[in-house]
Amino acid sequence: MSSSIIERLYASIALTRRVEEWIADIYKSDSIKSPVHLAIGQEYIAAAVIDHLKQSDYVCGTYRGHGVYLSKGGDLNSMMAELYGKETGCAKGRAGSMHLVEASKGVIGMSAVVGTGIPVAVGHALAIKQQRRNDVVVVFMGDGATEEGCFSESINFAALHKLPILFVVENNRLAIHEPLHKRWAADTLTERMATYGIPSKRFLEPDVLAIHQHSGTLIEAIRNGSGPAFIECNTHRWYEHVGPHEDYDQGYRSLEEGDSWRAQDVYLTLGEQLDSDVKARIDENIELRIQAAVEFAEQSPFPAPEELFNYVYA
Amino acid sequence: MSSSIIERLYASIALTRRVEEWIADIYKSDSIKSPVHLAIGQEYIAAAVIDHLKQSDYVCGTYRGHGVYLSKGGDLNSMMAELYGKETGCAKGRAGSMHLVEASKGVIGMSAVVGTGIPVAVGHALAIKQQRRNDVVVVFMGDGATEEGCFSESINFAALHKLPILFVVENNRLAIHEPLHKRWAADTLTERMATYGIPSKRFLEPDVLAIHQHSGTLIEAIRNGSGPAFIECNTHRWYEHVGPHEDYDQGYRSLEEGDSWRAQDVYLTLGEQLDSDVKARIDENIELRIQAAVEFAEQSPFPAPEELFNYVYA
Amino acid sequence: MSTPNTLRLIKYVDALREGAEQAMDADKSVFMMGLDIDDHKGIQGSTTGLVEKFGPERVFTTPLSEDAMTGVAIGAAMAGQRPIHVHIRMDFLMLCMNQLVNIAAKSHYMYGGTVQVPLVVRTMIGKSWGQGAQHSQGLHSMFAHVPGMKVVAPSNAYDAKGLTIQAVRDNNPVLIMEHRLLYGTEAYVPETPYTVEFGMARTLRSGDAITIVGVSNMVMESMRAAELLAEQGIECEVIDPVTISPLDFDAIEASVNRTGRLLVVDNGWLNCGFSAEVLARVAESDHIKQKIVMKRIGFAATTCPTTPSLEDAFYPNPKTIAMLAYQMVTGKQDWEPNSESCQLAYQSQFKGPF
Amino acid sequence: MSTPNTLRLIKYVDALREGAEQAMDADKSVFMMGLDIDDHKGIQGSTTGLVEKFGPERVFTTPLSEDAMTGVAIGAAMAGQRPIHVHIRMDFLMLCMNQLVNIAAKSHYMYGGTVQVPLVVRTMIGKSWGQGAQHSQGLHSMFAHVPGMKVVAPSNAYDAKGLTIQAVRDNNPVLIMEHRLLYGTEAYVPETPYTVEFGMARTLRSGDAITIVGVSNMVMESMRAAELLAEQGIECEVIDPVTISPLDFDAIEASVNRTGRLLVVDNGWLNCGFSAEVLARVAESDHIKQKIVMKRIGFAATTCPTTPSLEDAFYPNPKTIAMLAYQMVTGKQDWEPNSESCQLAYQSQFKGPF
Ligand SMILES: Cc1ncc(C[n+]2csc(CCOP(=O)(O)OP(=O)(O)O)c2C)c(N)n1
Ligand SMILES: Cc1ncc(C[n+]2csc(CCOP(=O)(O)OP(=O)(O)O)c2C)c(N)n1
Ligand SMILES: [Mg+2]
Ligand SMILES: [Mg+2]
Repeated sequence: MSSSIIERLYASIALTRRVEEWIADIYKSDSIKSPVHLAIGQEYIAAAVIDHLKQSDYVCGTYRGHGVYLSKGGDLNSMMAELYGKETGCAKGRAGSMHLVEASKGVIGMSAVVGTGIPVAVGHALAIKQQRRNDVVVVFMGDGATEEGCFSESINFAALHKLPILFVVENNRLAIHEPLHKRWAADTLTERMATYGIPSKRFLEPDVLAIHQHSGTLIEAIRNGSGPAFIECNTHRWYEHVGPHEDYDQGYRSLEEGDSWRAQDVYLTLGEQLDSDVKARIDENIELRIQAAVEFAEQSPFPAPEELFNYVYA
Repeated sequence: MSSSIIERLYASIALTRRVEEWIADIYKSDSIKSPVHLAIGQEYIAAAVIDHLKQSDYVCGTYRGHGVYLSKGGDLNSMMAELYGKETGCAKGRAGSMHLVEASKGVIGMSAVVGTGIPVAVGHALAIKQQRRNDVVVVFMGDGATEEGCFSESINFAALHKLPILFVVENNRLAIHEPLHKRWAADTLTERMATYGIPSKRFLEPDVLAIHQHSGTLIEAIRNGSGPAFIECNTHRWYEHVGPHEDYDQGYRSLEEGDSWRAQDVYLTLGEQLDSDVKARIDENIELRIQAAVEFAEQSPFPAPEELFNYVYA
Repeated sequence: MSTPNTLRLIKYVDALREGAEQAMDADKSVFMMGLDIDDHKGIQGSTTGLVEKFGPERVFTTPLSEDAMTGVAIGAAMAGQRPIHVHIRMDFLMLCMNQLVNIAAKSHYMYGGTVQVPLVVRTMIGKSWGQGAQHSQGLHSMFAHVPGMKVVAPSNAYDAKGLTIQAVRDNNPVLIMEHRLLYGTEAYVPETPYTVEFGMARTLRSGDAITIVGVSNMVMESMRAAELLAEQGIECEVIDPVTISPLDFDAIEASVNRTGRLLVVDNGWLNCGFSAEVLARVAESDHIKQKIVMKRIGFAATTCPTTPSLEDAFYPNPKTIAMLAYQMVTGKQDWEPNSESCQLAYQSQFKGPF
Repeated sequence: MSTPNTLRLIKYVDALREGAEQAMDADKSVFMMGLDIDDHKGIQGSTTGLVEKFGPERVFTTPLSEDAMTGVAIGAAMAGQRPIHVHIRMDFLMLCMNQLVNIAAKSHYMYGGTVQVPLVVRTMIGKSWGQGAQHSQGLHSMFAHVPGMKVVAPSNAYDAKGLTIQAVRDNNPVLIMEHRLLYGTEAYVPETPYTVEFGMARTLRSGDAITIVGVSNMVMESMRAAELLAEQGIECEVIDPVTISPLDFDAIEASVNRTGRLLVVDNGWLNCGFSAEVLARVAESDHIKQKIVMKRIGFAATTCPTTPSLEDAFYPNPKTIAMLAYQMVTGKQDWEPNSESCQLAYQSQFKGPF
């Protein structure tokens, strides 16, 4: 594994991790007046897959989308301003954390209605095909989202039309607080996807380099017309479903489980593989960017009330 | 195979076949002022499966539901009156052919919005379980219905809760005029259902006795708490999607395909296995019943216009 | 916009097809998808020939997956395409509500103006011959309720073509509500592409006794009612709003201010619907000083029954419209038009199967 | 129905839970399903403890499959059970529209009275703290539009309990629209089971200057507006319709006939909505001879923005309500209440996360 890959992945994961840790901190001050769904502990999946994308490719995340947005090159300042509800936000303060978007970077607008982004992402893949472009789409979703009918409908359509899209399930085995066994008849999603005739693979461990390599191979094939593919990554959400706290004390899951995932924290393990000065440089740069973004967000103006009626119609 | 089974199956299939042939005839006279979707050629599936049910069991069919209704013991007179829009119809003339119902015989109301009956049938299975009853539900659907998200959602839920329901797909490889290959990414539905951990089996041929036997075994197991099961039966629709005519001249499918299915017409092959006087008695009885039903329907009154507002609320 | 040129008398169904065809000719980002649009029946002829002309990449059927297919159309629209998504019945839109209401209508606003959804949804209302509960609904009010959606309702072939082309050019989600019984009706329609502007009502008949606003095929029924009333010396002003949202309320307001009476004839249920909206706006208007006599008529407040004996009572028709208007104008109930004169030719053109 | 007995001051959220609990105690065919109802947060407390008491067969979470789960609830209802299906946000009902509109609302009629669907759908409107476009919608008008559905909107803890019990006993699909910001509000609520009848509005304050009809939490905002107006010598009659469909129009009509003015404050968009319906009925009424001054206020005709600076302008509030009513009564715009007096305590109780 080349050290530049590890460097890139670390930088991407560290950026999301640190941004979200900052968000958790700031959140307690009530400056962010919008729900935040942190992906702390799960960042490596988006980072690994998105590392293979170019600017004109698309990604679609969910309301838990800071990492997807940042990994794809979404502007940190305008994301932070968006969380603060400022006019300089990526959606001019209309969206908040749950609906990040940055069209110029291929970040499809995210949705807070679970599952709805999946067919929208497939639609982008259809457009790519119709426009004879060389691009691909990667759509990220939770395990819960796969229970929505539109997920099955979307997979079938994408496979039928051999659309250039990679489906990535971040299976943290929770939907809010509900465990998988209360929602899935069988833990066989990947096998099921294979029945659509698309390459389907599951990663039980947070093996970021394996995910990176495999998704690279898939994306390359998709770019060359193979049609869609699917990966499922078991993972773990460190924080509460929504909000800035951990919540192992709430009894719906065990701290032991959390500890075992923390012991494999990709952020740390990758960081350890870097030269300490390389790592320090990356880390410092990240802190500076975040500080600047927070300052930018704080100093930006709120939208003026008179602007309420802007953007209802295009 | 005991001759009484063959007799029963023949009687059931012949009833549906002859009723629908009558309907096709009558339709040309405009007495039936409602769309009719004929299942001619497909009747054997409902007949074979429903043969194992008792009155308190439920069935759910579709807008192509005459056979399901009749095989479950739905009253022929009130079905015919319903097609005529008469007050004596099974839904008092409010429903027409697409929405047959007979609660007292366990015939769940059918729906003209494809796929919608599937979760409703699962709901009946949930009620059975909650009420600690010994009954089962059989839900019939077309291949097209399995493309609706609610199908996947329903299967998952039924399997998760081990509900007493058998899913039966009548795969005539058409949705209206659209062939399977324009709608399914892969012809692997049965394999996909198996991934939910439920017994799943496919019948490529119109082998009515095999379907009968297998569904009998499944229904017995379901009654004993095994949870849901799935079967897919490849079949062929002889008539146009809706209406009283054949339409092989329309070019969307070949007459050869039709001929190969007609050569295996279960109605004929079962009939040939019967003593000719047994068959004659059954046939005669059917003709008399149909004649009586048509007379009943014709002589029944239309709902009075003042009744328009009945049944909006219970 | 463009000047009408050679006019031909063509059917609504053909105008729909021609509008789409010309929109696709003009802009290769326009494509059409929807169940059964490429089969030999071609959505009752309204899509016939398009797959032959434009090929299966631009004209294709879909799986029975209305929810996801709507999302796909939305996504394609966001990525620069201009999809026309066709549904053979409006009732099936209930499966797409989440994508239409929560994504299509909201994206431009929710994403701060950075995203557009130039999506056209074609959808048809069924009527008669036992269409029944689930193939007959006029659900335009639900969509008009949602900011970000536009809803148009062509009542004739001219508008069918012009609104289709305008809808495709619009950068917002536009729902075209068509009516099955109108498919066979004819009007003079220019050969070349043209647009019908949104938010411009059309006054089809002038009069001073009462303003009748009719939606979709209720325009035809209202026009016949107006003829019957004219024989009684009552001159109705008949207004076709053409587009439900945006609504040209100014035209209605001006007319009502003249006639002093308003009857809205809707092609859907009344409660919390378009007909209520029109009455409410009149009631709120600061330009109307007099008390206006107002009524509404539409689908009966029931599920649509299949049997003709009840279905006849479910819908407004020239007789019930005329009698209600007569009563509003004269205060009397002493007149009933004879039933034959209330028959409309276009209604008997339709016969099952669908 | 039953006589209120021991009264306690309890919260709306607890009243909701108590209503369900007592309904389940009384009838073992009642069960509750819905995403997250059995977790430690218990739908903000409104379902807490129920799974412990009634067990996982009668209280269970579902997969994220709103469409099918609604069908499942409908099917169970048809087969003799009485499901309560809970959704944490009304916006998610867009995924269930097909089952609710095409099956639940229609079955009794479509099947000629042979089938009943005693289904209760509990659903909550979110507001503030960045709920935004997809967690804030009041979509009651869409449901009220459809014959066969009932829609109720408790504005206080007493109604929350009584309507819940009545909804469970009703043999039709009933949608309970709750409001997140009301969850913490308190009222005196009887301990034992009781019902609040559908179709009976409640006059919360009497006055002769103007009739204000408020929906859901807009009842609270209207009451404060009325207090502010009283200080100006303007006495408002404030009516809580309690149920949106059926609607007690008689109560509104009688009040409007007295006051001559009507302001409807809706908890949703105006266009083709409930507020339009109320105005339309007044406009149509044969019992009202005078010209009534009528206005509506509700959600701005936009998607709901997350940022507080715009969100504040999106919703009606005591100030905008009072100022509009003042103008309607006096014809003048020369008064503005001070902002502190317009703050409502119940609004600041809510803070993110949801
Ligand atoms: C359609 C819909 N149903 C329910 C919700 C409430 N909800 C928000 S997040 C969530 C859990 C989603 O779980 P998953 O897809 O696994 O994503 P995760 O949060 O674990 O990343 C639920 C049920 C919603 N937002 N949308
Ligand atoms: C939700 C929905 N979409 C589309 C239609 C129009 N439609 C009626 S029947 C049908 C085909 C259904 O095919 P399948 O499920 O295979 O059943 P079959 O008719 O072959 O028995 C379609 C698309 C509908 N009624 N409902
Ligand atoms: Mg999850
Ligand atoms: Mg089929």
